[in-house]
This record gives sequence, structure tokens and C-alpha cells, in this order.
Amino acid sequence: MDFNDSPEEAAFRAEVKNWLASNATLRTEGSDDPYAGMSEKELLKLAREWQSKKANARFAQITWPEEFGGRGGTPIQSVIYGQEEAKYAVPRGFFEIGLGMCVPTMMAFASKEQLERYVSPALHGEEIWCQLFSEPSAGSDVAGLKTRCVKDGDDWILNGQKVWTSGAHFSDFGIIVARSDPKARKHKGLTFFFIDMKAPGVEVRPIKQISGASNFNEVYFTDVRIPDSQRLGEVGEGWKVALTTLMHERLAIGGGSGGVDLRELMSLAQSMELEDGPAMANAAVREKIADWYVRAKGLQYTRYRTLTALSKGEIPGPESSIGKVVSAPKLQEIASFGMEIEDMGGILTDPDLAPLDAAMQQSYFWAPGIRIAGGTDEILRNIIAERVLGLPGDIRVDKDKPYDELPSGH
Amino acid sequence: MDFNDSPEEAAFRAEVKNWLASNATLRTEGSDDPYAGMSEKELLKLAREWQSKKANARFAQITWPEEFGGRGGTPIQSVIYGQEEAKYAVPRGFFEIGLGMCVPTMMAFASKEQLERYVSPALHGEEIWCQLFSEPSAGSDVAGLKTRCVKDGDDWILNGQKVWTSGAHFSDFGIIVARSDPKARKHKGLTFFFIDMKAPGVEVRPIKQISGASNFNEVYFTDVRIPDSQRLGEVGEGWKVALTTLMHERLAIGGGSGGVDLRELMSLAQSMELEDGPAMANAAVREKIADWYVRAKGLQYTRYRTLTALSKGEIPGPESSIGKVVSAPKLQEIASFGMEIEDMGGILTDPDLAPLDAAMQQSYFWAPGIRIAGGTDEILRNIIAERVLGLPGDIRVDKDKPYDELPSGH
Amino acid sequence: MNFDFSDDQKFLKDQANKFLTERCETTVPRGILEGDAPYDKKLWQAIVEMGWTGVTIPEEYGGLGLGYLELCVIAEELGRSLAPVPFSSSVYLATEALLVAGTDDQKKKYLPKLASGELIGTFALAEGAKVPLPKTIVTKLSGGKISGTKLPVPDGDVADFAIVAAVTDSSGSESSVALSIVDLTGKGVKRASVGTIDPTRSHAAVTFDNADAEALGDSDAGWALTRRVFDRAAVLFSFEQVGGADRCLEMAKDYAMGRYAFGRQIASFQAIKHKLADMYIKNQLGRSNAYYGAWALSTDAPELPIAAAGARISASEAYDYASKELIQTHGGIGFTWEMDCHLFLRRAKLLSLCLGGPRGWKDRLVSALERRNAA
Amino acid sequence: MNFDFSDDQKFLKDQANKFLTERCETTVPRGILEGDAPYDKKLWQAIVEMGWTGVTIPEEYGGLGLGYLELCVIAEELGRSLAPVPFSSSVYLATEALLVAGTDDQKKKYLPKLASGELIGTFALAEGAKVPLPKTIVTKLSGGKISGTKLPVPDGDVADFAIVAAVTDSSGSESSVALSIVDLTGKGVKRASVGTIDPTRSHAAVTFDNADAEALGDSDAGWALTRRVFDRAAVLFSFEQVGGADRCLEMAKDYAMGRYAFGRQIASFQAIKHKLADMYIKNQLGRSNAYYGAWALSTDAPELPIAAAGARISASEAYDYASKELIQTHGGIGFTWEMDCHLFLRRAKLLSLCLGGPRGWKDRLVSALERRNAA
Repeated sequence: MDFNDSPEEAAFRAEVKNWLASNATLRTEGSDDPYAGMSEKELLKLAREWQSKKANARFAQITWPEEFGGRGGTPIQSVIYGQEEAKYAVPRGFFEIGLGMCVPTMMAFASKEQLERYVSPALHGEEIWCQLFSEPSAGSDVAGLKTRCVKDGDDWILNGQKVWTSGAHFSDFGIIVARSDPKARKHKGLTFFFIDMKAPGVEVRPIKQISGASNFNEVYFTDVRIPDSQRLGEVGEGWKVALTTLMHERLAIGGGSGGVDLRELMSLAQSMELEDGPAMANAAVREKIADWYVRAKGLQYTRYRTLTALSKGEIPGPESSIGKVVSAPKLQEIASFGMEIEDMGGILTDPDLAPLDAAMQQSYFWAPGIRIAGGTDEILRNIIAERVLGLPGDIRVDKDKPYDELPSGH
Repeated sequence: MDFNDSPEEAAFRAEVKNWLASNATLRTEGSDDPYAGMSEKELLKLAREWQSKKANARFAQITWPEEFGGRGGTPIQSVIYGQEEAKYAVPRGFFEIGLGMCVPTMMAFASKEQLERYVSPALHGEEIWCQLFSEPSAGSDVAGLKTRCVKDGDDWILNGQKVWTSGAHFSDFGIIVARSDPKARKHKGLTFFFIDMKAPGVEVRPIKQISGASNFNEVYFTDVRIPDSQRLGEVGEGWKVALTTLMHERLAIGGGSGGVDLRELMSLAQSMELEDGPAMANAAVREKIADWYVRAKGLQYTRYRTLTALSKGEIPGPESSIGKVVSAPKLQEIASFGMEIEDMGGILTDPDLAPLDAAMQQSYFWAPGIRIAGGTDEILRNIIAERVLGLPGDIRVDKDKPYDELPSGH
Repeated sequence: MNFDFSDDQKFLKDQANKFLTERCETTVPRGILEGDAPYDKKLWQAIVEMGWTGVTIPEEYGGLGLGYLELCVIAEELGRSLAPVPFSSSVYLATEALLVAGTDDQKKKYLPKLASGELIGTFALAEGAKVPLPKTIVTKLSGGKISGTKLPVPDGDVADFAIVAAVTDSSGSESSVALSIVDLTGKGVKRASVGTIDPTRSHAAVTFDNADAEALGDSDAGWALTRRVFDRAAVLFSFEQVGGADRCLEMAKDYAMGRYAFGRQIASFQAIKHKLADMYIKNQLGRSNAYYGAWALSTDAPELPIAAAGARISASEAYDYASKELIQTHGGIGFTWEMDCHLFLRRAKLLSLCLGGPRGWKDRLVSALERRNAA
Repeated sequence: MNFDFSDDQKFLKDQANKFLTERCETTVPRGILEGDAPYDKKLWQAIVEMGWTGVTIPEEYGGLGLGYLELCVIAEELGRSLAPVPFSSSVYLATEALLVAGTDDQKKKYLPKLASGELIGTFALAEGAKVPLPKTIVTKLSGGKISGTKLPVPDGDVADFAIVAAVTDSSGSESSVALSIVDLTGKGVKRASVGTIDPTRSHAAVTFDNADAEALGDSDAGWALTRRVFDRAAVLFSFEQVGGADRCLEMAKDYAMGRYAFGRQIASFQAIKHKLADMYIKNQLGRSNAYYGAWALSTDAPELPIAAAGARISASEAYDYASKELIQTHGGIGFTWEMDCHLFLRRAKLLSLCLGGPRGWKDRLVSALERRNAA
């Protein structure tokens, strides 16, 4: 056990440090976010520039093969890059889904010509991709989706609605799974495509969340025409392609859930006075801090174990599946408790009036979404039970019936 | 809202007080249990005497009709009697199952002659009854039972095993449900009887629990002969009869789960010194006490609501179903936390060395059984979800198949 | 023993339910959330006309002279319906403070107008994000003049007057706290609406600069009176909480019954069933504790501090859990602005913090138990 | 970065697993539970012969001179198998105390015999049901003689000597605590086995009446040394806990897969699946925290107090939950004496209390975090 880099890792880290030092600006601890207040358009412009720089230096997708602009590197090299980049003020958040899920799916199913056409612009931040799976009536049960595609000559005609699509409004392309045969069994009647998000009949509408922000979209499809050449996988085999995408989603080593954590709670506890003295000296507060600390650290060290497995060329064990199911409720609890320490003033949301710029309050409205997005607490426990522990699935009533004979609600 | 007795209730309470004062000895708070150290045999003898006295005064089953030795009283009268009797040192714990569940089932299904024969001796404590439903492979799923009964002339021959039978070793009679037709659907092939526990082929063996005590028995049946006249309900309709018994079980208004509670925890916290002073002044300890207090009181006041409904002649609402699912885990948590306050010495079980005569430790071994006996936490949540909230049952794979085609394990 | 509301009280509750079901659909609080108005004036007027603002005010002071149990059943329905009106500030806090501590003259002056809705009152204790305690309050009362900033003051932007807790010296002792009645429309008072987690209930920062203060109660009794008023309000709020929590359970159930996944109602999955069962359990515990609080409040029992704390802790836990798991049961749609789930998440958290969070109430509960055990 | 055990360490773990699977089926701890022997002498002898008692003892003192990571993997397997032997007392506590605080002469005197199993050592801190602190310890050390009663002392009835924490004055200060080595077979020592929740690990009350005490470490450093030894032991115990917790999960899974209710495996019900998923989650968090503790222990890192507390808190929570829910998953049969579930319930609680319960460790963890943040 050793937290030091191996000699090869150290050499790579030095290279990264060196490159970053010449190409980006160090982030100063405690200073304001240099991108705060910037419009999405401005931010996107900066992000594209940075992504292009990274791609040119082959730091954008380190584990991709050299032919696709990567360097055939190890996952641990990606992590080292990430650790170093985190020290710099660089714009993020536009290309992760495309490069982490969409393009890898393309790599597995698209033609050589298509890859030549699409991979490099995606890698360089010139084109952005989004993923279109979830639907209003198909959330946890993605395969229950309704969006229809009907063959029409060499094209397909797409009609329906997708939802929770991050970045749809600035995306150029998307990967989508739709139902080609409602008479077939649920998982058998699906077909997978990539589509042009600027095509006629594609309409993107932002979804306002309870936090007031809009991180997701609804996407409506009205008679959208897709060339059959943009089909990925066989007709009726779309679920298989979707599983590839979802595997890439799970392989993405999750960080935290965003929002407040122990650092903020301890900072708050140090500044608040309770009945019996400083909150930080209160045994009930301390006990909670300790409980959350060991959960946070347990997750962090679990990620280290996963990284170690990756760095040894092993496929990581199922440890990584516990991340969000631990961190999301923890976020909700910390935010809630932070507000409770602020007592009657804990309801204030004005950053000038609430401690920590109202971080606790913002997280309280952010956390419910985190417990749901990317797999609800309940679905994640199912996954742990079935895929990690090997327990049997629940009784399925929807596997052997034609899709259009299944009951549906709202 | 009013905690005082109505005039009628007050009159009844006075009658009870008066009778108890002339017939029993007041319990002194804090004094030793007068029955501690007594053998079960001695205790049973005293309990029979007391039961006989109560029955003669028509206080034994107050809500039973007069013809059966009751006084056609109200449930609230039963509760008033119970409140008053609780102040006296009287032996308990032998007749509750018989009078609360077995005899009421008899009343619903047995012949007039049988009731004349059996009710009065049960009421007077001369004969004791037990209930034989659970089996090693049919616990939560009682209807999955295996014990076989086969018609043989005017008799039935019974073979199989029951388990978790309280009081089987001192019982004279028992009610039992057995499988008469394994080819029928699970709930359809059952038949219900009352049996003589002293009949040849009935063997009772005590079960040792993790606490070291033996509150339950296994009962083995080897070619036990039951006259058909002891059948209750029709052949194949045993499940319906069993549901009557179970309804009576649920109607019994549950008290707590036994074991330690807030009183013990506060007493412990007052005597223990922690790092920062007395445990009772420690904010984490106080917070837990408050949490458990509101749960305990929430249950108590819920019982008051149930009693109020009963006293108004209403059928009590579903409130009472929450009792054990709250109190059993609370017991487990309190015992665990009590031991933790005792710190390194919390492992001691010798009553002379452990605080409160090792009550925390005893409860820690008692609680796991309470979370299971009479319906596991999980089954009780199912019951609340389905019977109280009206949510749909889980998908059933065992309802429409012949019993002998269902899979079984250990 | 009779641990239930009377038939008359149940009838009143039923009436309140019908009235609010009709007049206060969720579009009403949503209108306040998304609009600029601090509260719904039409609804408030209708509530005043029903006489609810005077339920516990004796007839001699222009009220209905009914009991607290009647107010409890109304509170439950107001909580259920998320009514965006200054009811709790004016009735549970200001009216209660006057009933508890007012002189006969003060009662005559204020109560009839509170009952008739001519005046809206409130209570100003908090001073920002900190636990308001004798040692932390800085608003100063001196020579009948008050100076300092109270924040957040519920309905502070719309109330006509506030009961204000201020210190008469900087000793930090309980006896240094005094209550005053301050005209919020008078000289030396500035107020500004502030953003909170639940904009359906308006809050303000109120700054006093040598504003005229009319003493309420003895000048050394302010802290004890505050606690007494808060104990009483805690019971009433607990009914709002129980009402809201039960509605969350109903909404979660309805959604789970109508939503299908994997070919079946999601209400048929144990993960959902047990979640709703847990909601039910917490709601029942909250309700039963609230009932005990109602009994203690209505009989002015010495158990009130314990009963109020129990009701507040238990009902806060229930509503907090129910509102969070209401969203979780809905899945993705649950955290959208367009669904009503978040209205309950907001209100639940507001109510659990408005008299100070459960943390402090737990401490006070245990102190009260210790005093009782020692007695 | 390499956050895993080496192949050699994994091989050692695998060997230990095979050895204990064969030599320490649950019949072995059950034999101790139901019999009169304080520990299983045959198993202990075999463990000594494997050299496990000398794993971390340098070769110059007769040990194997391996590292702590090797001891961690052995600890995990001992925990899994509920081995009823005085290993933890002699190795994690007595040996560690001597390695941390012993003079070269003391090391020469004791370590070879601890390694060879000729001596069994232990650590005597607790004095009954209370938190052992400088201010609560009454056992007195004066003029090289020790008097007082220690209870419960793990393996106190079978150990040859104990490291005893005693106070040199009644100031209650940390510097008043001194450690001594006391021959438990010598004059002035009486000991008696005591009943505990887990009789598969023997405990005793040990009374000293002017018994000879050999100083271990500086006479004012006893408390700091105790904390240091306990930090190290906490990491090792956390591996025992993680081993036990994982076994509970495996047993619960096996039972749930083989048990049918309502026509299906109970493992197919979400209530059971999610329970086992929760066990898995807690076990993984416990394991990862234990690994960090192992790193800190093996590198003698300044993070050890934080790492040890984290490992102890997290592993205690995991084992506590796993052992309780193991019984719950079994249903009725789970709380019978004949099933092995309770062996794990007993051991889990014993291990969570043996170095003081998680409550105190949480407080220390936060203090360490505060110190680190301030630095």
C-alpha cells in the first residue's frame, strides 16, 4: 500500500504538470469562481478553446487509442491528469457525456467512415454530443420507452419525446434508442441511432428544476428523418447497444454528488453559537460530523481501490457502484443539518444573508435530484443486489409479453 | 380531548379497584419481582388460582358475552381493568393466547356442545390452549405450511412439525392448521382442527433462544389421531379459519416490546461519566433520548387513539398496526446505545457487575427475536402498505399453482 | 378517556377542508411562489370572513371564543393546503403573545382587530442565521425605544405590528430579554422582503432605529414569555406539519399507483411500499404527538413544554421525511419545477425551522424531562 | 498509487483463510461458548506454530519481522472465523505496547516469548462499566506497587502478564497515568473469569493488591501511550470486524437464496435485496476505511489517529449492522441458539466495545480533524 506514484506515473504527472503550467492558470484556493456570472455561450466558447488545446496535446481522452487522438494511456493516467487539472481554473462540463458515453458507443458500432467523420471534432470540442434514452414514462425502466421509429425507404421517421437530456440545447449530435416494433417483446423491439440535433422536427425545451436552475432538457421529435446509415447495431437490437452506453456510464468513475460536504459543515459549525457554546463543541454535532466523515472517506478510499485495480489492468470490482447511493443521501442530510444549525435563519436563501453564500440551502434543493438522476437510490440498490451480490431479479411480468400489451400509467 | 374517565368508566374503575384491593396485593414500585426465582410449575399454580378468582368475578374476559363467563363489557373496560391490575402483584403469562386467540376461534367455528365443554375451563385457568400455525419452512408465509393431515375413517392422521409455539409444554389443547390436500392450490388445501396436546404422538421440545431462555417450543406430530368432530370449518377451508385467529391476534392491543426503555437509559445516562462530563449532559446522548422519547410517546398516544375509537364502539383504525415495527427496533437501538455508554464495560453480563442488573445486555439479546416474532419488520411494513394504505400486493407466483408444485428450500 | 376530537371539531375540520380544497388548490401557493405578491389577499380575506382569525380570542375581545382544539383542526387543513397567508404569524404568534402577556387594555386594543383581520401581527425573534438566545440577541430596548435588525421576520413585510424580543442589557441572562409591541408602519422602522426557501410564506428583514416600543409583559419576563408563546405555537404548527405530511403521503401513493415500470405499478414494489409504510408510521407518530400537544394546549396543562416539544420534534421529522420521499417516489418528474412536490419540500423545511429547528427542541425536551424526573 | 495488498499479502491471507476454514469451523467458537475452556488451546497452538504471533515482531526479538499489512490480512481471517483465542490481547495489545514503549531489555525479555507463544499478554484499562479516562481511573501505582481492580480484562484469566494503566496521583490529568507490566501469576494478583456478551472470548476481573509493577514507558506518558497502542489496535481490530461483517453478508445471502416464501426465494424480494445491498455498502465503506488505517499503521503515518478512528467507526458500524440483519434475514430460526447467527452478533458487539465504543472514537476523530485543520 502506497500513495506515491510509480516511477512511470511520476513521469507522466511531471509531463502533465509541465504542460498545464504553460497552458492554464492556477486556481487560487478560496478565490471566486472565475467563470461565475459568465453566460453559457461565453463559457462554451472558452471550453471549446481549452478542449482543443487538450486534444492537440493528446490529454483530452488519454485512454483512447492513438488513431482516435488519445494516447492509449491507462485509466490511472486519466486520473492523474484529472488531479492536476483540478488545480487549474479551466472551464468544464460540456464534453463529458459525448466523450464518455456517446463516442465510445460509436466506436463499438459505427462504421470506419463515420468514426473518421465524427470522433475528431468531438474530441476537439468542435461538436458536442448528448444522450437521449430516458422518457417521461420510461425512467428507471428505460427499456419501457415509447418513442417510435418507423422505416420509410432508406430513412426512419422518429416521433416521440425524450427527457433529462443534459446539454441537448448546445449539442450537435445525439445517440438515441427508439421503438421500432411495438409488437415485439419489450427489450426486443428497440433500435439505436445517432441523430443530428439540428435536424428539422427536433425541438429542445429546458426543464426548470426545483432549484430554479435548468440543467436538463426535454427533447421533442416530430417526424424527424434519420438515414438508416445512422443506425447503430441491428434493427431490434437497440437494447444491446444501449447497454454498451450504460456500461460506459457506470465505468465513469464518479466523484461526489456536488454541493456541500464536511468542509462546509465544519466551517459552519465553527462559526455558530448554540445553547451550550460553539456548535463545533456540541457532542451531537460532532457525532454527525464523524459519521459523515467516515462515509465520505470510505467512498474516497473505495475509489482508490478502484483506481488501483484499474492501474493494474484489472477490471474494477463492484466497489464503485456504491458511490452515489452513499453520497446523495449524505448530501441531503448534511444540507438539512446545516440549515438546522443555522436555526430560524436557516430558511434564508439570499447569499448575502445566509452563511456560506447559502450553500446549504442550494444543496438542499439540489440533493433530491441527485438521489434520482443517473439511477434512483432504489434502482442502485437493485443493481448492487443483483449485479454485485448475484441475488435474483424481481419477478418480471414484462419480459415475455409484446410491448403494446403491457399496462402503462403516467 | 380528555384523559378522565367518563362517569360509566369511573364507576367501573371503582368496582375494579375495590375488587382488586380485596383480592390481590399491591405491587411496590422498585421492589423485587415477587415471582422471581419461582419455578414455572409453582408460578402456574398461582396463576391458575388467580385466573379462577378473576373468572368467578367476571373480570377474566370482560368483553365476552355473559353466557361464556364474560360480562358483555366494552374494550375500554378491559383496558381499565388492565390498568388497575397492573398495579398489583399477580401472576401473568399463561392464558393470554388461549383466551385471546384460540377460544375466540372456537367461538366462531365450534359446536355449542364443544363450547360448553371447553370455554369455561379455559376461562378459569383449568385448561390451557396454544396456537400451532408456524412451521420451520412456513414462517412469514404461514400458508406455505407442510404438516399433513389425512382422513382415516372418522379420524384424521396428523404428521409434521410446528414451531414457535408459546406454552406448548403446559398446554392441554391447541388449535392447528394442516394441509389436507397438497394437490390443491396453496391456500385451498388447508384444514383446521383443535387437538389434545396430550394425545399420543405429540412431542413438545423447548427451543433455546440466543438469550439462553426458552420461551417457545417445537412440536412434533407423529401419526396423531384427531377425531373429525374436532375439525373447525370445512375441509379445505382452514385458511379462512386461520385468518379469524390472526385477526384476533392483531386486535390484541400490543403493549411495548418488553426490555429496556427510556427510563433505564436516562437512569444509566445520569450515572455515567463521559469525556466531557455526565452522559446526561452530553448533547449526542440527549438528542437520542429525545428521539426515542417521541417515538415511545407517539406509540403510547396512538394506543390512546385506538382505545378512544374502541370506547366509542368504532372499529379501531389501522393506527395500532405500527406498534411493534416501531418499538422493536427502538428496543434494539436503546439496548445497543446503553451498552455503548457503558463503554468497555458494556460487554459485562453479570448482573452484579453490569449497571441496571445487565438489563441493556439482556435486551440486546432479546430484541432480535422481537423484530421477528409475531411478524417481521418487513412483513409488518407489507401489512401497513397493503391493508392500511391499500397498495397492491407483490406479484404472486404461488397463488394459482398446486401446493406440491411450488419450489421450496430450507 | 377520550383522546380524539369531538364530532363538532371534526365537522369544523371537514368544513375547513372543503373550503380550502376549493379555494386553495396548489395553484394558489404556486401563484405566490412565482409572482410578486407576499400572500394571497383573496384567500386571506375569505379566511378572515370565516372567523378563523378569531377562533381562540374570547368573545369579549371580538373573537369566536372557541377552544384550541378548534384552532388545531383548522391548522391541520391550512398545512395540508399550503395556504399562503399570514395566519400563523398573526394567530399562533401575535394573538397568542397578547393572550398570554397582554394587559386588558392591550387585549382590547389589539385582539378585536386581529380577529377581524384589520390588523396582521407577527413575532420578531431571529437575528439572522444563528440560534436566538438571550446571549445572542443584540436588538436593544432602552427607554421605550427599540433598535436593531430582526431577520427573518415571518410576514414582517405585511404585518402591521410585531412582538419584538430585545435585550435591556448585555448580561446575556434570560431576565435581560423584554417583549415589546412595535408598530411596523411607524417611524424608525424599515423593512424589506427577503428570499427564503419557501417564498409562499413571506419573510422580511425589519430594522428598528429608535422605534417606539410598547411593553408587553414584565420587562424581565420576555424570554420566559417567548418560550411560552413558542410552546403554544409549536403545537399549532405541528398540526400544519401533520396536515402537510399526510398530503405528501397521499400524493406519493397516488403517483405510485398510477405509475408503471417493468410492467407493473411501482406501488407494487417493496422498495416503494416500505417507503410509504415508513411515511405512514412517522406521520402517525407525529399525529399522535400533536394530539397530545393539543390536549396540553387546550387544557393549559403543566405538561405543555414537554408535549409541545414532542409534537414539534415528531411532526417535523414526519413532514421532513414525507416531503423528501414524495419527490423520491416521483422519480425524475419529482424534482421539476412544474410538479408540486417541491412546494411541500419548501414548506416542510420552513415549518421545521420557523420556531427554531428540532435540534434545540430536543435539548429543551430532555431538560423538561429531567426537571419532571427530579420533581 | 497502490491502494491494495500485495500478491504476497494476498497469498498469506488465502493461506490463513484455508487454515482457519479447516481448523476453525463455527463448531470451534461454539465449543468455547458452551464449554468451560476459556479459549481453544489446540487452535492457539497451531496459530503459534504458523508464526502469526510474531508477524510484526522484528527478527532480532524472535519474530518474523514482517509488516503490519501482513498482520491485517491475518486479522481479517481471524475475524471471519470467530477464532476463540487470545490473539488480539497478546498481539494487538501487549506486543504493540512493548514495541511502542518497551526498552530494549523489555523487548528482549518479552517479545521472543510472545512470538513463541510461551507467554500470553494483555492490556488492562477498563474498570467496570464506565469510560476509562484519566479522571475515572482509580487503580493506583505507587512505589512500584499497583493496587486496584481492572474489569473486564480481555483474556485476563489466561494471560501471563498484563500492561496495566494506573494513576500515580488523583489529579485526573493525562500525565497522572502510567503503564506497568504486571505478572498476573505473581503475588498480590487475583483474577476471576467474568460473564460477557461473547463468552467465545474470555474476560476476567483482575484485582491487584500491592502487586509488583514494572514500568513501561515514562511514568507520565501512560495515557498518550495507551492512546497510541489503542490507535494501532483499532486498525487491526477493524480488519477482524470487516472479516466478520463480510461473513455475515455471505451467510445472509446464502440463507436468502435457499429460503422460499410465497413461492419464491426470499432473496428475490426487494426488502431483502436492499437490506443485503445496505450490508454490502457498509461493509465496503468499512473495508476501505480499514485499508486506509492499514496504510497509516504500516507507514507509521501522522494520519494514524484519524485513520484508526475512521477504520474503527466504520468497521464497527458495518459489523453491528451486518450481524443484526443477518439474524433478521433468517427470521425465526435466526434467533435460536442452534443457529450460528448469534455468534456473530456477540462478537460484533464485543469488538465494537473492546477498545471503547464508537461514541468516544467519534469525538476523538473530530478533535483530530480540528487539530489538523488548525495546523
